[in-house]
Amino acid sequence: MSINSGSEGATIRRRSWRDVDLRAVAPFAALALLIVIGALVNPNFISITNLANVATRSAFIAIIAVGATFVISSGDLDLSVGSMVAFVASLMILFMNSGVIADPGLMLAAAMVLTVVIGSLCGLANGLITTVGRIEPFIATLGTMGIYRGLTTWLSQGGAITLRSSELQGLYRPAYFGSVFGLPVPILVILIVTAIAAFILYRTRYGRHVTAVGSSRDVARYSGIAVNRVRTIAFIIQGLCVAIAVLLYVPRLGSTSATTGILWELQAITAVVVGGTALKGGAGRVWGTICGAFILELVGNIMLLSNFISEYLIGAIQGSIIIIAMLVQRSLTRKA
Amino acid sequence: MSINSGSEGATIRRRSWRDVDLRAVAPFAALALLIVIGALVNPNFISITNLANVATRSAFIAIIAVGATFVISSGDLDLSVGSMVAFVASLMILFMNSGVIADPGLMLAAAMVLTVVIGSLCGLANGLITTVGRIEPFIATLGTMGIYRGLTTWLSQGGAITLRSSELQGLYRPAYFGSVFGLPVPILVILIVTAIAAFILYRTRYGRHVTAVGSSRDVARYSGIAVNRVRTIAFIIQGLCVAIAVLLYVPRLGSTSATTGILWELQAITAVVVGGTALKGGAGRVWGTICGAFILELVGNIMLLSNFISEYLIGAIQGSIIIIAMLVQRSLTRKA
Amino acid sequence: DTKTIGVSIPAADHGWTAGVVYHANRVAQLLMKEHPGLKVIVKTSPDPATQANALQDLEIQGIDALVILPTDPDPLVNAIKEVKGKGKFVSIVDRAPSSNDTSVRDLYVAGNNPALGQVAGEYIRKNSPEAQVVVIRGLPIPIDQQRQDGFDKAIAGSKVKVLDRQFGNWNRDDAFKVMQDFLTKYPKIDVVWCQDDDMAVGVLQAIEQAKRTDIKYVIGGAGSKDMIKKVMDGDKMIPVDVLYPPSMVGTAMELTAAAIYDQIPVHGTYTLDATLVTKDNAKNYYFPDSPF
Amino acid sequence: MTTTGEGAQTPVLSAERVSKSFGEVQVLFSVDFDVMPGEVHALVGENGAGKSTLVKILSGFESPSSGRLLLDGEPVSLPANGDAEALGIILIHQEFNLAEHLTVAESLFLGREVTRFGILDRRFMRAETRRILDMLGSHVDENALISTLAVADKQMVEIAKAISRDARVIFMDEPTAVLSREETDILFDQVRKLRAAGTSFVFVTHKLNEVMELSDRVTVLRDGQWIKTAPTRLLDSDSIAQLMVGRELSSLYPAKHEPDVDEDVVLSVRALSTAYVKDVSFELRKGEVLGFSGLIGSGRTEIMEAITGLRPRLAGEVVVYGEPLAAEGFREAVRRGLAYMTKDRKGRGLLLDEGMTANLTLQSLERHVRYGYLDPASEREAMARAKRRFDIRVRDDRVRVGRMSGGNQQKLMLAKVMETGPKIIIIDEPTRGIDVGTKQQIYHFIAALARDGCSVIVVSSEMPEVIGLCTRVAVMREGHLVGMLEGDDINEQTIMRYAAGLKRQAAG
Ligand SMILES: Nc1ncnc2c1ncn2[C@@H]1O[C@H](COP(=O)(O)OP(=O)(O)OP(=O)(O)O)[C@@H](O)[C@H]1O
Ligand SMILES: Nc1ncnc2c1ncn2[C@@H]1O[C@H](COP(=O)(O)OP(=O)(O)OP(=O)(O)O)[C@@H](O)[C@H]1O
Ligand SMILES: [Mg+2]
Ligand SMILES: [Mg+2]
Repeated sequence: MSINSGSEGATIRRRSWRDVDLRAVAPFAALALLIVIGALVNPNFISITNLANVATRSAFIAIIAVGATFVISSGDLDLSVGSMVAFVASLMILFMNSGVIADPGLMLAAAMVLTVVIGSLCGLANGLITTVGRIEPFIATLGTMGIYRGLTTWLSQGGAITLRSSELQGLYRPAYFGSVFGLPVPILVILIVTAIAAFILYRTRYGRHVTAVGSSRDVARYSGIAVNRVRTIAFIIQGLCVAIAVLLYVPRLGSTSATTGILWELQAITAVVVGGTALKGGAGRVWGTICGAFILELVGNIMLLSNFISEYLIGAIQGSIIIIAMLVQRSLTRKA
Repeated sequence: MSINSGSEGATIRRRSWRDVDLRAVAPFAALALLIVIGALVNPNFISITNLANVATRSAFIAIIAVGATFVISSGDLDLSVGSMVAFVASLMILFMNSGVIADPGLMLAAAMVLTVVIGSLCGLANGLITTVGRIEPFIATLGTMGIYRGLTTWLSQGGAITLRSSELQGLYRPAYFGSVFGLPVPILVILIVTAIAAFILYRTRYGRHVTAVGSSRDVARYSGIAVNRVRTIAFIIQGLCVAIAVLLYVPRLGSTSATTGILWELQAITAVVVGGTALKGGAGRVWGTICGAFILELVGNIMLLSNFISEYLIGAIQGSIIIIAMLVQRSLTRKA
Repeated sequence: DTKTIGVSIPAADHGWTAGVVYHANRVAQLLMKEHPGLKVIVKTSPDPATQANALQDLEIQGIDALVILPTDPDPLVNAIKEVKGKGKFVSIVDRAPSSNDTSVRDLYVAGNNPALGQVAGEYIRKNSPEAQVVVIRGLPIPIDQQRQDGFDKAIAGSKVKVLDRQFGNWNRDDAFKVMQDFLTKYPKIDVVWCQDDDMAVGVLQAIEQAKRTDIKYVIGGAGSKDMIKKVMDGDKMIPVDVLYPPSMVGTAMELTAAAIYDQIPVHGTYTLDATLVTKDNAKNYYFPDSPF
Repeated sequence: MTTTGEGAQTPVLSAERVSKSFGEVQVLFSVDFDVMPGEVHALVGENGAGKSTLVKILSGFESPSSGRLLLDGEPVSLPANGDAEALGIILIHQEFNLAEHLTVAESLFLGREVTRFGILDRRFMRAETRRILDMLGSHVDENALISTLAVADKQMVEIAKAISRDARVIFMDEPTAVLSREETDILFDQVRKLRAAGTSFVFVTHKLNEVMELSDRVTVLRDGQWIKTAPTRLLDSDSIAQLMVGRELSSLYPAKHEPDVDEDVVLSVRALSTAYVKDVSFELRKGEVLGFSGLIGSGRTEIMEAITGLRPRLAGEVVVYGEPLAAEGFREAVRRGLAYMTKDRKGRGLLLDEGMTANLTLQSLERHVRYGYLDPASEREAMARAKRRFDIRVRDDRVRVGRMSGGNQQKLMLAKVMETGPKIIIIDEPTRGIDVGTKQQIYHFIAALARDGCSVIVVSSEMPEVIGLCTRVAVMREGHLVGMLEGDDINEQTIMRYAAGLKRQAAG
């Protein structure tokens, strides 16, 4: 019977485009709102130094959250990232302390390669346990969270692992504290990582498969997609992102301990969700994730800069702000 | 045009019963395995005192996890339970310290009622933010987690809140340390709470609605189920269970601080999942949950009783055991 | 004859507790060598509830004496009383419950938390009487509160001014963030008191990054080998450190062993000083082999 | 093996003595089946006869318990997971198989994306999608998210997906169940074109006129047994129907029962508007069967959902038995005696992971409450009753609903809705995916309801159904009620003219 009239189709197209745009814009709106609030709270807030500080230190969570965007889009969850940071960073420092390579430059390069390899392996382990072992990702990665954290504690004998060679430390320091054309290195790294991730997620076959797998495992399987491979690779990407975060983390304090990265997994997941990616899987929003990570860091920053909040209440306010940010986002989306 | 022949029907029934049984039995098998391991590790392990100890102290997580079974079955998640314990317990002790009621018995009764009310209200808040606010439960309850924890810190002004009246303490002590017909009170409470929960989940209209809402929100809505109400009530049940856990917690330690209940939410969720309930929502297994809580507590107990594990590695081993328990469960289920 | 001592301590979750674990294990080996029949079981727990469980588990193993460094003392009183009620010798280390009497324990070996704050406060009051100070606290638990109280008492009535206090959770990364924000917020800061050497690491990095020169010095606490080294080397930013030695758990274990073997009356309270470590005495407190 | 007399060609794909059991339940008994190059082979049978199962085995989604498959005369074992597509064997699933988060173009190319230098060639894929959709006469936007599509459009996307591949054999499991007549015609044209080019089709349907129209050969299954394979031209609809059900069928539609003009008005809808539907008014009398006809997307479902409170109303009111029905929700409507059966059984109708009983009683649990708890015995009784009343056939009583055959799911859904004992029943697509025998049962059931004093609204895209059942027919077009037909006006031509916008009545 029916043939839709052409104009009808066009209406629908326009409507859905507008819709998509606003939903993607929502986290940025929340971010803008926060910046305005911050500026009102304390004039120092809006200074370049402060904003650069905040952006720089959000690098760890932001980069990890980019990886989490893949895992979450593919319908999984990784709770082990925080302890993975501690574990990978410890191994990196121990390797540098081992002094097997005399030349500092070479040593640093080797350590960085090693870090990337270890990160990927940790991700691989998570992926295999989840997919081949067919264990809910929540539980599987809760298990590996315990394992990575435990191994870190054991490596550090409960204390700190500190980069000993001051020469290496001097060489490595700019990786966190340096800047290129006035842009702090960590911010640069965030941008590069996110751009690559966005490219992979939106412009490659693999990215398409991630969305499909997250949207429906069965559909993906029936379309000839190797579901377990896609999921495992997402975990490996997460591991890689953790490794990159570690590469920035180690030069900052030059040391790790058993408490490094505690609760970072929750922060990363929060960043992803605040950024507009649904925990159910399906659509991932990489740029939104970055925005989410900034929002989280800004909330803490504004709270500290404001003078009227009791230090005891900071956690409560932080919680409220996350909820409010999500409500703002929802109401924006609903209007669309 | 078949009508099943009688014999065919009978065969079928037998098969599917076996099937159902094995899946439900899996966590119990894992538990049995652990007990055997424990007995091998340390002969003291299998003593009644030790097993009673373990069962008793699993009470908090077990009871909270029973509530979590409802929330998870209905397709949600509550990350705030740990800090809710701290918050509710603080208010309870503060009320008892306030001395507004002179008679200790009356005071205790009033405090217990108050606890239950506050717990339910906290659950209600979680439920409303998630359903009416339409925020992903993960984020909504991460927010309230911060809020409850922050309020606790503020109430305790960074220190501890301790039950002052030793008379009240003496009166209240048996609620944790006492026993009825040789059965420690907490174990009794676990059994009663679980039995009631199982009844609600499997034998009432509401329980059926929980399962429906967790399996498919849309189907539930088109079946005339008030989806948001069902979800909110699940959160309230969770709050109630937290309150019951607090009623046992306060007499045990007689004091709370801002660190009370940290990470209990993860433990509760782990207990639920180890017990066989899927995080996706749908079918909840209350008795499995209890079993899961025992498993978690046993792992810690065995580790403590065995003297050959470096204390630095405890976390790692705990993580491994959770993963292994899930693998055992899976393989049992697959064979079915 | 065979005896068993149970040692229950917090899990190594930051530098200081790592030191505790290290010293507990070290002294356990020493004691077992010294007394052939002696078995020392060291157990770590991350939080009060778990530690209460650990106490039960130790008791199951038939201990004769308990040495406990509570993660948080008040919540553990009942659990400790259970052990004490069975007639075991109980030593509490460092963190005292509000009712710290013989009904709870036989021996109390104390680090001095209020003094840790007080010594730091007095040093600031004396050396920079008009200092503007920012404070980075630990976690919101009682020991932290005691240190703050001690500090406040020391500077009360002076011109030393506390600009701000925030929690750094005894964590380097959090301390780094808090310090960055303090530096943004306050154009002039004279002294940072962060009451913990772990957090001092983050604070120093934040100051260095901001290239701020107004900060005269940072006072940490506890006596980690890295910070003691800095004091020894005359680092201008770390002129002193306040001692709060994790080895106190070893002291308690030794006293406890003495009590059950030699029937030496070691009941009562032993309070260790919160010694001010300066360039002159630093080398006495430098243990390069410790993890802390 | 059957021989067709069409020459001694080897079949492209054939099944020899294939049996299939799920656990201990056997659903196929030693079935032979073959597909010749360039033929359209219709596969018919009652609900649950095993058609979908056979088709899944032939396309590699299930493996047979015994028997073997031959491809070009050579025994093969088809790889699972849809990899059989590489061999040119493609299945359009009875239940949709599309990821909700992807767009139409993305779905079409899922699993075989076109890339240039490793980068997705999105422009090409979109253009190609557009081309295929245009070929099918579908105006679905290639950038629309699958989740925003109507059921029929999803089916079109599935078809487009299958047609866009280099297929040797395409299995279509009830592709026309949700399509309009026009869309069906376009689909058939495409099928004929591809057939001419040598592609074979296996076509599962319950619409016997389509079988007659399109197919070259017919195979009939009954209860998992092979009954007959014969060239279509040797058969007619009646004989096929007879082979399917194993008995003679009387007339499909029951006698219409016209209610008196002065019967009470039980439901009256006044100037109701929603986001899409504008200003709809009509009345429903006691004992009446009112049809709603119209093109796909004309807003019939939307108006019904607005009436029952499943969708927000923007204006207007609904009066039930003289009392206004507040817009506050579906539960209130159910309490007042309304029932609504959705057309989307998978997404909105049934809990696919649950058993039959849990689904049946979901909407009417209060009927099974004894002393505050649910009485399993009473639920079992209700299930037994429903199975009898609606002739629900399963071989394993504890089967998950998601594994039941499509038609039996439909019957279960109807049973579930009727459990509330409604007086005003709105049925959206009552016979989607139901075999002729059962269709007849459902039609008689609806007529019986009306005779008993219930009022029924039938929303249907199948014109004969509306014509055969209803005493009045409302026609909708682009969100407006454009005509209310009675008596002799109820015929295919008149309805079509209103639906296509060639004619229109003043709103009544
Ligand atoms: N995975 C499965 N597990 C158990 N039983 C199954 C499974 N899949 C199908 N069945 C059963 O096999 C029988 C045949 O189902 P099938 O879907 O092949 O029927 P159909 O002929 O396609 O019916 P319809 O016309 O209603 O679609 C049904 O009784 C169904 O319940
Ligand atoms: N031009 C349009 N603008 C906005 N929405 C439209 C438009 N055309 C169609 N729709 C959508 O189509 C839906 C109407 O479809 P509905 O399912 O109610 O129709 P139907 O007649 O029942 O068709 P079907 O045969 O698919 O069931 C509305 O929900 C509306 O969102
Ligand atoms: Mg079928
Ligand atoms: Mg419709």
